[in-house]
Amino acid sequence: MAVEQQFTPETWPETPERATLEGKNKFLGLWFFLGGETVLFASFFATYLALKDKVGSPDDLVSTDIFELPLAFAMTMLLLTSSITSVYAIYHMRNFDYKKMQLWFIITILLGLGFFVLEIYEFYHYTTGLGFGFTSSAFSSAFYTLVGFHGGHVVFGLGWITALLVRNRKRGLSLYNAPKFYLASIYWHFIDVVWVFIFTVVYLMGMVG
Amino acid sequence: MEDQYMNSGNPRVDYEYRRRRNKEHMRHQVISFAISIFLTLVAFGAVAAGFDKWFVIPFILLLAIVQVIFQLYYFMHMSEKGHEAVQLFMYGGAFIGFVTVLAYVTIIWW
Amino acid sequence: MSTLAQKRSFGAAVWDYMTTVDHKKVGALYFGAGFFFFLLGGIQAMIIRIQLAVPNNDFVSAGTFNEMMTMHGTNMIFFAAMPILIGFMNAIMPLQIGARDVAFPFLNALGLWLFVLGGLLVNISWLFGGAPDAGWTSYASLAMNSTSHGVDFYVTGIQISGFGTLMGGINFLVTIINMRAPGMTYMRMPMFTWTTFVTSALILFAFPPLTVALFLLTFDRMFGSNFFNVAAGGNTIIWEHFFWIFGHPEVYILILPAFGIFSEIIATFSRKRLFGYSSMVFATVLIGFLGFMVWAHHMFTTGLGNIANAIFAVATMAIAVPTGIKIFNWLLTMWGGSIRFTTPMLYAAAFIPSFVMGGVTGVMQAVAPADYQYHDSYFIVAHFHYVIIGGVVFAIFAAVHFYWPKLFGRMLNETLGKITWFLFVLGFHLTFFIQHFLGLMGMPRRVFTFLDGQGLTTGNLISSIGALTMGAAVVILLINVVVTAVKAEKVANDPWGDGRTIEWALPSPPPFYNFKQLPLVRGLDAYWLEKMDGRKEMTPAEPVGDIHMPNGSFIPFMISFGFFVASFGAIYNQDYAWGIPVLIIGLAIAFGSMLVRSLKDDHGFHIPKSELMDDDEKGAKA
Amino acid sequence: MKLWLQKWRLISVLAILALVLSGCGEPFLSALTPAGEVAKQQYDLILLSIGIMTLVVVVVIIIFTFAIIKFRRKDDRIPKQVEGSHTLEIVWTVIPIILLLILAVPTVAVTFSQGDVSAIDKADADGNRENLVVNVRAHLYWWEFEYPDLGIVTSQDLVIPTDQKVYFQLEGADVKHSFWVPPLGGKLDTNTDNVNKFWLTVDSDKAEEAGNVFYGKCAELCGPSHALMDFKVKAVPQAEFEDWVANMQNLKEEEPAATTELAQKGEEIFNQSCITCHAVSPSNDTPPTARTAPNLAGFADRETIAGILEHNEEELKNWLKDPEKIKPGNKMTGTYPELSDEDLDALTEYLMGLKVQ
Ligand code: HEA
Ligand code: HEA
Ligand code: HEC
Ligand code: CUA
Ligand SMILES: [Cu+2]
Repeated sequence: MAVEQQFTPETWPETPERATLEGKNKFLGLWFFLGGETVLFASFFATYLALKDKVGSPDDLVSTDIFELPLAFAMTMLLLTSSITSVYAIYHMRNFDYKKMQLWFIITILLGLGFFVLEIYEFYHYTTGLGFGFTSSAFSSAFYTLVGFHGGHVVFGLGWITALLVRNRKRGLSLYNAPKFYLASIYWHFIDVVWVFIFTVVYLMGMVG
Repeated sequence: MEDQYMNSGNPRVDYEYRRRRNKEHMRHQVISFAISIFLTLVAFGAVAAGFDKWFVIPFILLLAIVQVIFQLYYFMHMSEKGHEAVQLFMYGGAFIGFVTVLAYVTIIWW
Repeated sequence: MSTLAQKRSFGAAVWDYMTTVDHKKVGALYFGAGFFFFLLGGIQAMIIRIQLAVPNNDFVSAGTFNEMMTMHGTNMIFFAAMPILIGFMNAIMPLQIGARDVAFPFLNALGLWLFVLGGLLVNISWLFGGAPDAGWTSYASLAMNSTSHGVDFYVTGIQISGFGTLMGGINFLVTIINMRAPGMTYMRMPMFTWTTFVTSALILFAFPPLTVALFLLTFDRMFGSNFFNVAAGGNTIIWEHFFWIFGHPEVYILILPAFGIFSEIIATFSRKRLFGYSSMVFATVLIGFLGFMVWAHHMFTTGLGNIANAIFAVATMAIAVPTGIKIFNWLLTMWGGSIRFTTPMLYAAAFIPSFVMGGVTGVMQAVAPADYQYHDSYFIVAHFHYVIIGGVVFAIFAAVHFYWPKLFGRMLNETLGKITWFLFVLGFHLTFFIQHFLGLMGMPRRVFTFLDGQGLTTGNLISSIGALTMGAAVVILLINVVVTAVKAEKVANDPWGDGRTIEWALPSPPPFYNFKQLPLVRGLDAYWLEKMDGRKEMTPAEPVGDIHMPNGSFIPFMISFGFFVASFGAIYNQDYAWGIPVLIIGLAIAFGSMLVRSLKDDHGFHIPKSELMDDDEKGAKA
Repeated sequence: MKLWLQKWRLISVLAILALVLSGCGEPFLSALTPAGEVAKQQYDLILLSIGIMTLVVVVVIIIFTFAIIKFRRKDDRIPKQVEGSHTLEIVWTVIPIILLLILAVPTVAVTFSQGDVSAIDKADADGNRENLVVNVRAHLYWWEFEYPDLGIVTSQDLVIPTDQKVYFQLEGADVKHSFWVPPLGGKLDTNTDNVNKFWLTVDSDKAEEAGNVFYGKCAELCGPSHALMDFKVKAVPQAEFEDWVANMQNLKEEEPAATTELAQKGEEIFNQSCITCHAVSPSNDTPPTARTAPNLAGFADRETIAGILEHNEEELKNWLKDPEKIKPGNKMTGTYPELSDEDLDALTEYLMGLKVQ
């Protein structure tokens, strides 16, 4: 099945993302990369846990002083929802419904943007509102690094999906771009998975103390 | 090079059947999304309710792990076939990550 | 391919290499750069040994010595040994599994340039006020206390080249899983391919902790965070753990491909199938797995506590078992064989006793209370040079001689090769055997000098003489390479006569598409099987058809260059106002190039069937 | 029979090894001449492991030598392509496991027994600590030793009694260092993050053999002068140690008056330029973080100057003139006004008068 081939919904393969060798390679490559990313984030989590509430002086802020449930909850809901919307996008991709796929990806991007805006607000609030900056203490450095790296992944994911949508806006689905859309969505899910641990370990456990 | 079509997606498989299967999959996805949301609510609820720390922490960690497994297997399609190597390497990463975290909460104690 | 024979201008050749995505050329570039760094590291080793030849020497100053020692370790591990081995993986592994290239040729080139520019970045620090001086381990409290920018170059340079290595690892994994020739099952893969596979998995999981550690140190040194600032709640032990969670697997990243190379060489020159192939595979996987469970044996004296020390001591000892399995399998491969002592085989022969001696001192160090004595003494230096030189460097030298004809179409001179071997092996034992005793006699490592009257004088002199002998050996190797490049006649497919795996069925050097027709693999040592059946070539598994190949690209270089520029911005951001802008410009170049790559379709090109047929007529067999 | 033979061989190999090794190195520096319980146990582990390893290496080399001699290529025959052998594989898996078990058991036992520092806070009925405890603070290129229960501080030269357990609490003041006295025992790091604890003992007879002074080293790279960060351990009999303590405590009460005129001039200079960093009273009243330079109480009795120079007036002047030349990167360089030759004479006279007695 060649990359250049034209398809109809009937001839479109069941797993278009893996229909060509290129696609299969990319598919495995991305997953292995995520295996590495798992270790990467585990390392950030490990650092965070080792430095949680470790500060220089008793006046420095610790986790129970800064986190608030409502904000974390709102961010969580946005990101979780963006995950199911990207599942919808892939569902339509596999059904060779390009328009719907685009639509659901756009919704995904909007939700992701919402998350990102809240995160910026959150950081802004901590730094200027509470005086809890990146350089305040070991704890603050660990917090911003862990959550910030996740935020960086969100930005990269948003950029990636956007670039794909823009680049392919007029081209329709093919075996050349189907794997790309699929991979971007897997990456996006992974960001969501990491967030599940972040809201549990950072925010919820931080509230508990 | 290996342009030959090698995967399960045989074009002759009945189109209607495939659509139905995709739909079925999608239903599972929506269910697992609902479960995700539910687990999240429970976790936030447990913290908001102010239960004892020694109960809440293991509990919400467990919820997180369950949720992540759901997401990996349904949202990220790890339950589909052709994911054997993927599983091997994800488990490998998770295992090494786990060992790392374990070390950092035990032998960096001062 | 006809283009190869065409005379090209020098500029065109450079451009060709700068933009290449061909795994063989990428591999050659890995060697080139790797050997360059090897020579740098070797010269630094010579300076170390000259300084330590006599007590109270002042050949170099204390500060310079620390820079030399740090750069020696860093260059050798990160920019010499590992890249050279990755070069071999690149050049040989796809040929061994019957693939036309790696899975991601573009990423392959990107990995290469990230490594080259990362390595240059670290080494260029000499020109910018001083090289890193906190040891190759760069422990946090000292690294934070270091006043020059050296450590900043270390963290950024290794970070950049680490990304490259990670890409290489993923690339090899996917290649091996998806692109084996028809019939090449996992248990028919040549041993070197297996070790490449396991090594790549180690890279995938070991580099992220290093990445994180480097980020933390970067942030602390350049952006004011407090991970290692004890006064603000920080903890320097975090660095130690991360470094060794990476560092221990790293030493197996070095040794496993070396094991693979020796497996090929010993089987080839013994004319015998590798003894216990399946247990070799099993042992390789087991070493890889155990490699992640033992890192704290580098930290026995850090004060982790008795339980941790005991667990890690016993876990470390366990690695001796799978390694022993391999040693005995090699011995039994030779046993009953018909051994021909070519230069590569001589290295393989020297490897076995040398490596075992290094391995067993490793097990001695695993005895935690005894390690309280060995740790950070010359005993450790002796241990790891025994395993690294006796294992890795011997393997690299062996592979250079072994695969040189395959990659460049000419043999290296055997006489010169044997002289190099003799001097190198002799010098090696002379340099490092005595160091075990120096360590036990109370000589700490990383000392720029030692005082007279402490019983350390004779030993150090002997060691330095040995080091100069090794230097002479390397010079002869260089002469050999130059002489060969000038003359030496061309060789055919299987210049050693005893080739077993399918790369020896290809012409030397292979055409850029490797296989005109993918070969059919009928068992382990596929080419050997064909030869035993009286054939000269592999049986093809497909008819001749168009071959799809990727296009070259300059973007990998640009991406790497962007990071290179960005590093300068980061390093100087606290000294100069231009820091942050330069950082942003660099990142913009890097990510902009990535964007260009993803927006521009690149479908590669096809070599038409007719052209392949033409090649045939010219005598190039595929 | 076979096993017995092997054992016998092992023991004789160990004995020969011990003989050869003890010929190596100087008794005040070498780990191969253990002078205390900790070092002895570690030395025994070293011998045991070298024994096992020698066995392994010898076996490998014998097989190897046979193989390369017997099976070199003589003709063009194609050898039999053997796949492997399960029996052999089991053999060379099980035997190493057994050897490792033999090694692992004492390893774990000694790890726990040497790592046991629970007695450090054991107090007698009066609430006094039963054991001698020394706080070691490692600074960039010098060592400080505080005896918290005796109220005294000293630097560079550690004085301890023989034939009893001495407990150490180690800490790094600036960067990480490592405390190592090879003949007394292995090293332990002085981290900046926490206090590490361990104990050592010195046998009186071995101490005598080594002239009662052992050399200590910094074993963790800490900067340019890491190589020169030596200290000395004076191991003396209990009675002598008690004398020393009493003298030091006396010194705390009344500092020795400078007797000669030159020394008085030296004291003046010292009080102007040096006292901000160097204390001359061995009292531990100043908080640890304020102790930024070696305490010079009892300086005249030091084994060496700055840990490495011979202890005489000339070397002292060399040190005071240009410490940078002697220990690159040290923290004294450039912190005091330039000294004239007269100043040097005066300071030397004064410092060499800082005796304990
Ligand atoms: C290629 C690199 C390489 C390899 C392969 C190894 C292999 C091993 N290493 Fe080594 N090691 C290093 C490179 C390597 N090491 C480096 C660079 C350092 C120092 C880093 C630094 O501080 O700068 C180091 C440091 C180091 C330490 C820390 C010492 C210290 O700083 O205090 C320890 C401690 O346990 C150790 C142990 C081992 C062990 C048990 C093995 C085992 O894998 C060896 C196994 C092999 C054998 C045992 C031989 C063959 C086996 C048989 C013939 C079977 C029978 C054997 C027995 C029953 C014993 N190594
Ligand atoms: C792959 C790894 C590797 C290799 C191959 C080597 C090779 C050598 N190393 Fe080592 N070494 C390390 C890895 C390696 N090393 C590491 C990780 C450290 C620890 C650093 C630290 O503590 O942080 C270390 C530390 C180290 C020390 C201890 C320093 C100290 O603690 O103070 C010493 C001392 O003897 C030493 C010596 C040598 C010697 C003599 C060689 C020789 O084998 C070198 C052989 C090479 C040559 C001889 C090349 C000579 C080149 C020429 C002759 C040039 C010709 C010139 C032109 C054409 C321009 N090395
Ligand atoms: C910054 C404070 C500082 C000042 C001021 C200072 N020193 Fe020092 N001095 C040190 C330090 C730190 C060392 C340890 C150096 C080393 O060994 O690395 C030292 C070491 C010494 C030693 C060797 C100590 C030993 O136990 O062997 C002598 C003697 C000495 N100083 C004398 C002087 C004199 C005399 C002066 C004044 C003229 C002086 N110092 C001023 C910090 C200082
Ligand atoms: Cu202090 Cu080295
Ligand atoms: Cu190790």
